[in-house]
Amino acid sequence: MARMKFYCDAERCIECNACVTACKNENDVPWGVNRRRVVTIKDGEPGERSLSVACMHCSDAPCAAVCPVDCFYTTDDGVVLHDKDICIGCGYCFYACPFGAPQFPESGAFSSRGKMDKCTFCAGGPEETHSSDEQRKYGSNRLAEGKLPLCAEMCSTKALLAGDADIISNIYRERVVNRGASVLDWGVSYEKASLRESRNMKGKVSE
Amino acid sequence: MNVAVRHGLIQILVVIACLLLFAGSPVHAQSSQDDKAPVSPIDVPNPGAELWNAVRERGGAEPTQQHPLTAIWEDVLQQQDTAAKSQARSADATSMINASGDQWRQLRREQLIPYGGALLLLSLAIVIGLSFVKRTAHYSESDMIIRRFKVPSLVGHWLMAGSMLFLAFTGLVLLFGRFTLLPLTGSDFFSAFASASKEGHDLFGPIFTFALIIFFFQFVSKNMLHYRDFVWMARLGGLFEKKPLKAGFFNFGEKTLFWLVIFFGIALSVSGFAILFQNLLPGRDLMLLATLVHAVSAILLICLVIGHIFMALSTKGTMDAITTGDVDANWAKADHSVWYEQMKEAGHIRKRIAHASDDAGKEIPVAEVSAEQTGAS
Amino acid sequence: MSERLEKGIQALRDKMDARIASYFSSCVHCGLCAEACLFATESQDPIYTPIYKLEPMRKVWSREYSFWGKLGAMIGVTDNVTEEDFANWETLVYDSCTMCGRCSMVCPVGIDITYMIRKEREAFVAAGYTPEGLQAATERAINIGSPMGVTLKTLQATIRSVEKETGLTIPMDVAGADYMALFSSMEIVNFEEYIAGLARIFKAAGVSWTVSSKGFEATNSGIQIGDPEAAKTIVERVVSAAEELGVKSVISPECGHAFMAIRWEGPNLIGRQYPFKVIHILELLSELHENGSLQLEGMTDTPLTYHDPCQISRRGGVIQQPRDLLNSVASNFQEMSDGGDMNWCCGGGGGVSANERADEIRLQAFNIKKKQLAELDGVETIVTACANCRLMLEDGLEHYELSHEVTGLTELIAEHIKQ
Amino acid sequence: MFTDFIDGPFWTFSVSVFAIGVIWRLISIIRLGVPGDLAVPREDGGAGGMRTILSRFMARPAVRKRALLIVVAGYMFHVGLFALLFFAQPHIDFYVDRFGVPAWAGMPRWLFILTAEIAFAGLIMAWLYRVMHPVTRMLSGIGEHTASWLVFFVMLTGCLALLEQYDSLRVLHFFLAELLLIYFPFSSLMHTFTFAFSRNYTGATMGRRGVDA
Repeated sequence: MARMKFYCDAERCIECNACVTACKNENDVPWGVNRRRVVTIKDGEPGERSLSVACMHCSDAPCAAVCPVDCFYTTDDGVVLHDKDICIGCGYCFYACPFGAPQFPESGAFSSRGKMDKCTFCAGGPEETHSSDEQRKYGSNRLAEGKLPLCAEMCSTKALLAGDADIISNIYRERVVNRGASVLDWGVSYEKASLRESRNMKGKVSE
Repeated sequence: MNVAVRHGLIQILVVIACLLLFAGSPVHAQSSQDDKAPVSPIDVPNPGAELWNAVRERGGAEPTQQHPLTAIWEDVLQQQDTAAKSQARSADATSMINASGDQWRQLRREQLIPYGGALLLLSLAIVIGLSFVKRTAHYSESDMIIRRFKVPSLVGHWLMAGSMLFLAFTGLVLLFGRFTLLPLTGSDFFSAFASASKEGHDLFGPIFTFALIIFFFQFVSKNMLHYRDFVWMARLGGLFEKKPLKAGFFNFGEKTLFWLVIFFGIALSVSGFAILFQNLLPGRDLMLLATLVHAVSAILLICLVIGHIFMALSTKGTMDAITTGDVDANWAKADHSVWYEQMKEAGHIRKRIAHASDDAGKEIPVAEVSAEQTGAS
Repeated sequence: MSERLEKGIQALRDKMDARIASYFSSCVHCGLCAEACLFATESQDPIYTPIYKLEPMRKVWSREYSFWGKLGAMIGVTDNVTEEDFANWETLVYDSCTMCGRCSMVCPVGIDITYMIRKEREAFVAAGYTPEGLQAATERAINIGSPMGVTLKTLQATIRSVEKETGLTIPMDVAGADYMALFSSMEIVNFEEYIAGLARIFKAAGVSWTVSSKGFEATNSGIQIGDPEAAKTIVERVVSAAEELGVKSVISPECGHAFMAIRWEGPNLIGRQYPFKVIHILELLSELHENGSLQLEGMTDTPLTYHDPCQISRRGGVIQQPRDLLNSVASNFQEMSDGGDMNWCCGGGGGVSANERADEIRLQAFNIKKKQLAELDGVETIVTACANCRLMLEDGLEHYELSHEVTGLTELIAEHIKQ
Repeated sequence: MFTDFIDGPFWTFSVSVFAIGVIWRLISIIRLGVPGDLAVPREDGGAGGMRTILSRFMARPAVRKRALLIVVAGYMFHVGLFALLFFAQPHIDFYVDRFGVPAWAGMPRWLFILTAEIAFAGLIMAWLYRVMHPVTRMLSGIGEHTASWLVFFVMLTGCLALLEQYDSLRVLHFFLAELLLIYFPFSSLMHTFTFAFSRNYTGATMGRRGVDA
């Protein structure tokens, strides 16, 4: 079975926030909630990098471990989802998540924060696939249609990759190796990427 | 053994036991991490996994075999959130990665829940075991009573006790329910139950704080330490002596309980409000600290209260003090000799009113009283 | 069920009106009335809680006017009022309630407990559960004309003594006078200074007044014990005397319940309005002082305080007048805490003073006056406007070994008449 | 099934019992009548009645001093409950939905929570006072305790359902509120309405005598 992962290439991300917009639009995420966000370091300085961050769909997800009502589950695709009918809005998943992915839908004190919301890898939720309940609570279920999350699909620089971990690992590995090569080079710009191996071209790795 | 002495000692022992248990468990224990079988190991280089590894390494452990690709993240990781920016305005939005959440998770799952649960069960077991020990009444009843607590003090105590018990119950549901109740009841029921517990816990928290403040001011003057208390402490509460030691309104054990309740109560209140108003806290680390302080203080306080309830229920005459406010004069003489003498001097010892019925009944033999009154005239 | 019990229950049933039904429907047993009752606060015994004194009446209400009570009566679980109840509550209703009305002032839902106590006493009379002292006083009031057994001869003797002392004539049976003065027996027997003071003041103010030989007694034991018939007889005596003399106003003396009886209860007892006005002596004095016919002089600097008789201030509405009068003759008048319409009762009103059985609890309750007096700054003189209060204050002060002096307000005013 | 019953026929039943019961109780009080007063009044009785209805909302200093706890607790509970009943947004929404009345402004969420805290603390303290104070302990019967606990559980289930997500919790709250409605006319909870009658009667009598009762 595939394991779905996101990967964001810091070398490519241009902080356009299209992924954020796409996510909000596709899933009708309420105002103030960010299932995905773009973080920029060294803004305006040499070495500026941006990354698009969302739920990483961890294999050993801390959110699931701390949930007092055990509402998290991992799908066959390796997507970490939660059941909003069971969630009580305590916020422990938000504490535990290293990426700050689960979000309170509201920001008041006491119990006014509502149930947690988080990235679903555009895979809906426990409701019946493509039902209106699923759409209302979790957003769209693109995965069931054979599509990838819209954030990655929308990424203009293809910095944000989503999909089977094996495949995006390969893509990424190729990118790393190819980095710094001339785009005029046939093997770089076109399909025969394997050519560079024989040419002994070394990728620019930031070691 | 003198009751009051035993009261104090049990409480002290329970607290020490709590502290030892927690001290014995290394906070940042990573060892158990290794035993855990990964959910689904991925052999291929995996960006998510790499990032994750980086996080783990930053958690304090020695860097394991570092994949070259991880270095990409090092840049990001080293920057942390100092100079980071984001369009998102939610809490901690600029912090890309925060490893403390994972430490918190480990602490919670591997120390707090198992050891805390064990401690609570241990306290219960001690109390249940002690309840089989046969106890003889330490005083004989008389028809003279002394007013020990005024009505506002009683109300203050029970408001705090009632809200504390409710909070303890709902809090334990949230901490342990997933492992104890959930398997029994199923998700649907437990979820509604946990939600109710959480909302109730949130709402009653401030009531506990309010009660704690009132309680503190009502009782603080009686709980100031006295040289008598140091004697009490030095002679181990008279544990090995035949006659009970002198005690004022409260003995050293009771005073210890008071100050521990106040201490844990403040810890619970402060951390509780921090959790309630976490949207106002500057960062996630404080929230994590607050929940830990909250849980640890709560478990220790519950252990104390278990002992306290046991002592109150098992010691003859003690419940009278906190339900009606009046105690038998002989009870006072036996347990609080100094206070008894003071009351005696001030002429505060009075006769039990014969018709004061405890069952709120309307059948009160008025005739006797009036006969008594008219007899004099 | 014995006949007297039946009569008692029937009387309780008959007293039930919208007020009482509303009162019992509203009571949530909050216990605040106990904080206002001097018997409850001073004895610290919950049994003296005012609303608890109405338990027999509440039982009847519950059985006949409340759902659970009716249901319980039907299946036989709600117990009815018993003779034992009457016997037990007799002491509560008569010995430990002065009908001072303090509880009625603090009830958050506005229950007039005093009103109900009066009604309940009527049922106790019907059932024949009344204290001997009060019973005897009522009999004397009906047969002799005064609860203390004061006859016209006694009055005449007192009047002679007053006339000798003051050199003034007390006008007896003068038809067409403006005012007809009433006295309480205690004034005639114990405090003739009051009569003397009255004579001096009226002389100075030029008031045309008289005393009737047929109706001079102001007190009304019938009201205290709760016997409407006796009360009616006593009121009618005064009314017919006043009508015979054709006076414009009747002056109620310095006596609490007398004022209440003649001013507020009287017309309802005899079932018609009077052809004359009823005015309390303090109201009259204040009026005379204000319109200038009574000139006062000299200020005493003795620190003094005023004890409000319950039936005059709280239940009678004469609150400001005594204060105005006092302030015009005394430079150091100090108000007691809770003074005015919330003043604590002397403990002897509502027939308690006539009930020897109640002496112990009454004196215990007097402790509250002791506390009130202790708060004042150097006050050694208590002014009051009720002969009964005066007697009770003196008794209580003696019991607690206090040296305060008690005096009547009218006497004090009489001492300051401008010559 | 259960939900449908609670939210349907049982709701109609309880509201009817409440409305008919309250009106019946009030009429049966008024029907008993009040004897007239022939004494010449100092002041108008009607004005006195109105004055007392209003003035008794404030506790007299004489009793406030002596029984501060129950006075404060009483205020906390009554003011809190009133605000919760009529100005909590979920309740307003409910009234609008059930009775078709136009909506009015509710409390902001933080005030709602604060009010609930105050009402709870007040109710608990008042009940504790009831069982702790010798006077109220003696006076209180099963009726008072039933009323206190019923109100407490209605409030408690209401606050447990604060997340407004679980139908089971909402229905529990609703069900207890219906029980309270049914119990209401048969209990001293009637003081909610009869307090005005009582104060008016007392105030009118005392007002005629010129006393501000």
